[in-house]
Amino acid sequence: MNHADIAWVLVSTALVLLMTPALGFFYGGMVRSKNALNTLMMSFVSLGVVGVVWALGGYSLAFAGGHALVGDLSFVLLRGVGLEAQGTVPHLLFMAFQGTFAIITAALISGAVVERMRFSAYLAFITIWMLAVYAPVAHWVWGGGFLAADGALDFAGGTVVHVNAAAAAVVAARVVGPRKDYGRHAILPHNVPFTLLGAGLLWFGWFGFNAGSALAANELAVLAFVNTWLAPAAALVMWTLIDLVRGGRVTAIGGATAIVVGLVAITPAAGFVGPLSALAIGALAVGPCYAALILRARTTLDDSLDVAAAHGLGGATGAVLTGVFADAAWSGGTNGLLFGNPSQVMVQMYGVIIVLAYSAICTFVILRLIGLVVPLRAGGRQEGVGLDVTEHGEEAYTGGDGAILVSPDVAARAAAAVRVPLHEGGRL
Amino acid sequence: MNHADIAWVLVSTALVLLMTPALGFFYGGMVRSKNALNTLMMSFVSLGVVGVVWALGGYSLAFAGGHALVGDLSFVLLRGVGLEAQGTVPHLLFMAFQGTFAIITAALISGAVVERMRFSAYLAFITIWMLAVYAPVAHWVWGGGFLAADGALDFAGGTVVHVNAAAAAVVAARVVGPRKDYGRHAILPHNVPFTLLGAGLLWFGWFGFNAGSALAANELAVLAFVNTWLAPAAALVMWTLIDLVRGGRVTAIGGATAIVVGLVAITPAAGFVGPLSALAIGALAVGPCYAALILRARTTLDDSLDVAAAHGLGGATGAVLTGVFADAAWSGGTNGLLFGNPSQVMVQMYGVIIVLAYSAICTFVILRLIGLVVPLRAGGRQEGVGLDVTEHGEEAYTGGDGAILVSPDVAARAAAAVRVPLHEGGRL
Amino acid sequence: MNHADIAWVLVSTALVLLMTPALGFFYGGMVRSKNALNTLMMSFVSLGVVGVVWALGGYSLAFAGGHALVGDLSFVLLRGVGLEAQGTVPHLLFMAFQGTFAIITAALISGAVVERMRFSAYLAFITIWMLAVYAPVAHWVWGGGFLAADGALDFAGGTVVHVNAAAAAVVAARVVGPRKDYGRHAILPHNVPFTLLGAGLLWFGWFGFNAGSALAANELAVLAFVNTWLAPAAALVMWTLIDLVRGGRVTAIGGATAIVVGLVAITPAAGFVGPLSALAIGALAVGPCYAALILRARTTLDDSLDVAAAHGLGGATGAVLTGVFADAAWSGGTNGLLFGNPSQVMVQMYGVIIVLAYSAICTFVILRLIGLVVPLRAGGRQEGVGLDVTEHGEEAYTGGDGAILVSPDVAARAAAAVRVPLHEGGRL
Amino acid sequence: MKLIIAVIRPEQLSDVLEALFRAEVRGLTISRVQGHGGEMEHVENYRGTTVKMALSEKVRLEIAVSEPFVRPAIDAIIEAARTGEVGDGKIMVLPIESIYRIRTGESDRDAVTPVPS
Amino acid sequence: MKLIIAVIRPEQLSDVLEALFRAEVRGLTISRVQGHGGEMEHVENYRGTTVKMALSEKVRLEIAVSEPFVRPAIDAIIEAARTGEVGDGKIMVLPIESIYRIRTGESDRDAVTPVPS
Amino acid sequence: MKLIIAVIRPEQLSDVLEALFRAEVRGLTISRVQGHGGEMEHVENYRGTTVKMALSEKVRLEIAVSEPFVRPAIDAIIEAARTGEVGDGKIMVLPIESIYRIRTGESDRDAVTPVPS
Ligand SMILES: Nc1ncnc2c1ncn2[C@@H]1O[C@H](COP(=O)(O)OP(=O)(O)O)[C@@H](O)[C@H]1O
Ligand SMILES: Nc1ncnc2c1ncn2[C@@H]1O[C@H](COP(=O)(O)OP(=O)(O)O)[C@@H](O)[C@H]1O
Ligand SMILES: Nc1ncnc2c1ncn2[C@@H]1O[C@H](COP(=O)(O)OP(=O)(O)O)[C@@H](O)[C@H]1O
Repeated sequence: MNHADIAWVLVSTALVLLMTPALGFFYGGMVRSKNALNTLMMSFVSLGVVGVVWALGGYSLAFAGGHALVGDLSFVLLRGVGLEAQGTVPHLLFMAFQGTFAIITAALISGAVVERMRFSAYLAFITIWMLAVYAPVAHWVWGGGFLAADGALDFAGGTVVHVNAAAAAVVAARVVGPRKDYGRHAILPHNVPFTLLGAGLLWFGWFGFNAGSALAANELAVLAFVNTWLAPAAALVMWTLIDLVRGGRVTAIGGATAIVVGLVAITPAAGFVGPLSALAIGALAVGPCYAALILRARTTLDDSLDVAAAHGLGGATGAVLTGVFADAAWSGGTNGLLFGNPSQVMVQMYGVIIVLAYSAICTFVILRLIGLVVPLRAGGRQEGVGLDVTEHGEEAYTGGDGAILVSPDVAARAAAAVRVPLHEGGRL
Repeated sequence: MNHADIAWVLVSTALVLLMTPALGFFYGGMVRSKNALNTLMMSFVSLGVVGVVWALGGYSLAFAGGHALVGDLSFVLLRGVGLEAQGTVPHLLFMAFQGTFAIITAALISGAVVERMRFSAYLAFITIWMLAVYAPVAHWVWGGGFLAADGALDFAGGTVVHVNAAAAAVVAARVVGPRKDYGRHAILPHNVPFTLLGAGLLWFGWFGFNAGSALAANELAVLAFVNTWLAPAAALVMWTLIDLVRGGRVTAIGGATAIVVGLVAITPAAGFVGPLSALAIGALAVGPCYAALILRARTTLDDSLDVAAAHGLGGATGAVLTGVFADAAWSGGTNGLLFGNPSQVMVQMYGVIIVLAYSAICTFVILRLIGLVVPLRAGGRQEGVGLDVTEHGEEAYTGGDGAILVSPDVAARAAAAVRVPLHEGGRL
Repeated sequence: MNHADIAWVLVSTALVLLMTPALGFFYGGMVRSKNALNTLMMSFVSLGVVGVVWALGGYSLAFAGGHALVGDLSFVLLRGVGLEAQGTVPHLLFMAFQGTFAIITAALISGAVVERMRFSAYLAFITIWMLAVYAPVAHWVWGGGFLAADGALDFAGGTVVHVNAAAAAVVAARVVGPRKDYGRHAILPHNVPFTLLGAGLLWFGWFGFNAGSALAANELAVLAFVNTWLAPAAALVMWTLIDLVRGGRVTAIGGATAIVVGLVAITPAAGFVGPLSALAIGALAVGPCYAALILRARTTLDDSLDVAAAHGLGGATGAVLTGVFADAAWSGGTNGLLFGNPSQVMVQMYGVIIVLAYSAICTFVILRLIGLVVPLRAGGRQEGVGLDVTEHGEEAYTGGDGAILVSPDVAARAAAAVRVPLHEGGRL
Repeated sequence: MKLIIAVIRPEQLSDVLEALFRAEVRGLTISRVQGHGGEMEHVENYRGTTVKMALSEKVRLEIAVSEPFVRPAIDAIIEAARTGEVGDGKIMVLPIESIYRIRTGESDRDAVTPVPS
Repeated sequence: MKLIIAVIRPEQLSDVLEALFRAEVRGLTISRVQGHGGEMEHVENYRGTTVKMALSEKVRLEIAVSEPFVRPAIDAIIEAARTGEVGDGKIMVLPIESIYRIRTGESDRDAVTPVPS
Repeated sequence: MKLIIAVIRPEQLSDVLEALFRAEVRGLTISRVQGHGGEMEHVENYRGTTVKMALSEKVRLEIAVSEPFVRPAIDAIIEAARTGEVGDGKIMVLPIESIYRIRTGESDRDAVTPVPS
């Protein structure tokens, strides 16, 4: 056991935990103000639901036992997960560190269904998805499953986290359907500074995500850390240049997106490539993501906050480029295409495709099953009024105008009345 | 001296310091926009006032000497507080770490008096309260005082910080009196995203609060850390379920509150209980706090941001549950009720009651004394206009409409004129 | 190589990186909402541009070789910057840690030119300034250059970062010219809570800035850390007292400024002085900065967010006070005036003046050169409409009213049309 | 048909709404405005800048009523909005030529008469 | 000259603007308001506080037009703003005594006639 | 009694207020609005979405004045708000039937005459 490694993994776990509120702000700034709380809560609630599900069973399915496809139940209810060392840090800490990854992966998906999905359906979805999709996929790559055995490189979760979430996002956007205004009216971000705040905090937290994945405060962590600094910087520069060339105007939403794209792209590669390669990966990932963002908006796919374009394509590009730039001289491990091992690119693609397919299919099935029990989306009127009021009974920003205090006894009756659809017939 | 432990305590101190701005946003989002700066400043100013008071004398009263009731003056002006080791970290660092706890404890109280207390009275209050209440209480539990001797368990300050602040808050709310609109008009949060931002940053910082209290990057820190992750997660899930059952609507303010309640409840227990117990403590603390929030609003007690319901009841519940769930198998220390030591519950209750009573009585006396010198609350007109303008001479959000630049020489005269009560007679 | 030191420097680097987004919010809250994104982006884009420039060449110019005036090119493209130890941490990590300093220094300058400078001119400026000004100055003090040889003390960059940036800021404000409304209309902060958020996060990050500059998790780091806690606390108290004495109203913008002033002032001194001296330095720095803020607003110098008053004067005062309070009993190094070495004050002043002069002159030349190629400032109409719309094609806060969705093919034509000056003739 | 425009203090809004509802006035539109009148100006400071705020926060109500409701509505507002201090606001009555309910296209009196539920 | 004041649902604004532009109505001023009419109130909860929200978000349009445009403008608004559910809003027509274009000082009809480009 | 409604550029507000105060016009109510007129539209981009912004920020003033002040007020506004470029705004004059001061209940001329201080 090494106190220095413990210190670093403690910090990293806190940093990754912070990424989920950060994601809430990154996403929340981009929706209309009438859905700001709904969007924020989709991230925040994952901190609770997925955290608990992970401790109770998800961790076991992902990391217990050595089967190829899924973990066993030996760590259920944290049995046997104690303070004894695993590597150089306590097992319990490893469990928590991995748990924070699970939380943000679920929250990422919400970007595809904001402003219309019912909150209760979303809660059911992330609970089941965690056990049925995330845990097995994490097992394949990190828990001793078949993708690890096949040699797929995924340092901190480009495939497990980003490709996985993005595949689910696309399917969820299709199954839930587009927002009723989508493509007809302009739907603009209500608070771009929040999106920048989210991007800034995401970057900060991502150092824990990538460099913490070394699970020690060693040279590998340093390499991953510096790459996590350089790739988004390169992505931001590249995005800025494209913006300048295209219209002369460097957008802030674009800047925030560039940071995330750079971070996503370096995630699978962080501990496998040198710093110059990190610059290259950050810059190269921008092209496809930038194009995808523009093209997606012309389709009928209302992947509202572009989970597929930013995380899916970013993650896939990063995974493939890991196969190109991996450099044993830095990592002491596998080489990639540029260093004489062209086959690694294929292995990387294979990993991406498997995860993509599994996640997409399962997501489809899970959503359809939930849809049998409870409607997946809010009604048209609810959508018009905004989900903050209809699903959460609150507004993000109130002036208090026209709010009439309800006395406690009246409140009880009123709470019942609330379920009557809004605007439906009858006078006061 | 151990560099790894130093690294972790450095990080923890920074994290706890961040909690006070975070609290400012948690609180600031819940008031009306005309009092947003006043509420934020009540937290921020504690970073200055309490920090300086702590270094000059508070630390000495809390941690110098071995008397049962209060420390001596041997560390006044930081005499003898240097870089030599105390445990495995320098004494100076220990002093700073404890100082950040003092800062947030004072800031917590402000939640009970926002939107009406005069800022200068508040400044006087936290200065005196720090020396007269916080320092002795910290001494009782952590500085070698009588509560430690009696065997009361308080890992990171459930009693010292939360029960202590909440008792002061209730008394302050009574002495200062309710806001003039309280109970008559609806007083709604002006920016719920700020409250969520605060909750997210509080959780992040709380890892330093609880796991930093191990004062080393060891297994104990890991245990406290993981418990600080699990308890709020369980609280959030429980709160969400209650919200769903009661009205079908999961509120964001509720979610933010649940996180804080879970954090408060695990604070005294963090290093004494196992992870499953942390889940239980988080979930169990929700019941009383949820009920208290609803009941409090029907009383005349304008504990405006519910310091008592969230921190007081959360802290007390956590303290008692520490006596229930404490497990020597995890901590190597004391067992609780469930592990064969039922008397610990009584010791815990005893600690809570002593602190509660002492804090309440002293707060009452301090406020009455200050009230003799300077009015405790702003006038009714000031309250109507909002304390941002009247107490701070600023507005949180300005469009600049109707703002007429005052030329420097005019400014001097204008500054004098300002003390004329607003709206009072006379035409322009 | 020491894992504990690595852990601490990893954390510190992440903390310093976070300071640039934090600065964006500190600045962004103080401008009008029509320029909020422009101001935020001036900070955020530095994360990309300066980060990349630093890795490609800036680091080499600052830290390669032992010349007195500037580094050589041996580290260009990170050649020879690997994972081997430099001190007790990998060289690559040292490079990244220093890079985050470069990023925020460039971003600091933006405070003098917000709301009017063209974004593309700003991009060109920070790129050139980084290589021509920051890198050499860093070399003088930290890279083995002549100021280090002369014995000038600058623990974490009071001169290199703050005086340097402030000198550039004053010149930039003059060359770019004042905002057209400056001195005629009131220009008020649109979101003071953002400014407080920025101040809170800056303080948090500054622990990495100062204590990280020890490059190890040792006693020196602890000293620097605690001083970084105490100095802003003292500054905040002092500022509050002055506000109370002057008008009875403690401003929030003032509080945020006080925190930054205290942080800036302790930066050069952090590892050289004892904690009581830190309190003194924090308190003493307030006087000149407070006065400068008030006087500056009466001049024609539109240093819009007071980079000179807060960072320049704060940094210079701190540098000189370092020469007064430096205490070998704490640092094991040089003594200052109070401890029998009066000449140190002169050395400190000398350092400040050299940097100030060099930075001012170079900034003037760079801006004039850029001005030959591209206009430095936006046109009067653009300034009226706000740079968010004209330079970035976005608004910070949109309600979506009157936004008409442009179909893809139309969009292309529209993008072209956009370059037609706004409001210029012709009917729809 | 008349259009009543009232400018009142924000803190009186709840009371005014209640008074109007009691006077059977059920349709109205409000907005946040800023007013200048006899109120004392106040001074704010932002770093070195001192500004005089010439405007105070107000709420503006716009109420279309048929003749018989004009007087009751005005009385209700004056009653509920008055604090007796400078800055209580003003009420104006303007003539309306015609009025339409968008939902049905009905015009004039019918447009402001609530449909029986 | 008449002043048309319309209160509509925010979500219909795009459609209404388009309809007005098609009706050759080119000048207008809008603001965000809150309205109370026959709409169902909704209840919100903030910790222990329960409130009834008596106001719904609306958009208010103010359009000065010369006589020949009154009818087309009203028809365009009713057409585009109607959803058929309670809360669609109202349109009022008020008399204008005179109107000025600030840029030129022109008054009355000239003030609202677009200059040919 | 007349109601003057003026829509002006936000950046001219300070000048207009000053001009009005100089013209002894002391009571007024303003609000932030958005206008559409002859101004050039501008285009914004949010990720893949391109939008045309048809509205520009304006400020709306509402000033109730007795007859003798109508002309001076209009002149003051036109003078201070004019930049000569498209988008300077409009001024409308509407008839007021009656006006009340809430504080005192006074009506008509008395309601807009400042009490001597
Ligand atoms: N002539 C006016 N035209 C339009 N609004 C006015 C006028 N006079 C006053 N107001 C509005 O009424 C508010 C209060 O008016 P004021 O004259 O200060 O109060 P009082 O009526 O109590 O003397 C002002 O803030 C402004 O919004
Ligand atoms: N008498 C009125 N005066 C001013 N505004 C009104 C009036 N009646 C309704 N409104 C506005 O119209 C909106 C919709 O009116 P409402 O009566 O609910 O709808 P409907 O016309 O469909 O019955 C309200 O929210 C309010 O803004
Ligand atoms: N017919 C109208 N009704 C109401 N407001 C109008 C009308 N025409 C213009 N406006 C307002 O005046 C502003 C400027 O008008 P515009 O016609 O562009 O300027 P100009 O008078 O210089 O030609 C618009 O943004 C709008 O707010």
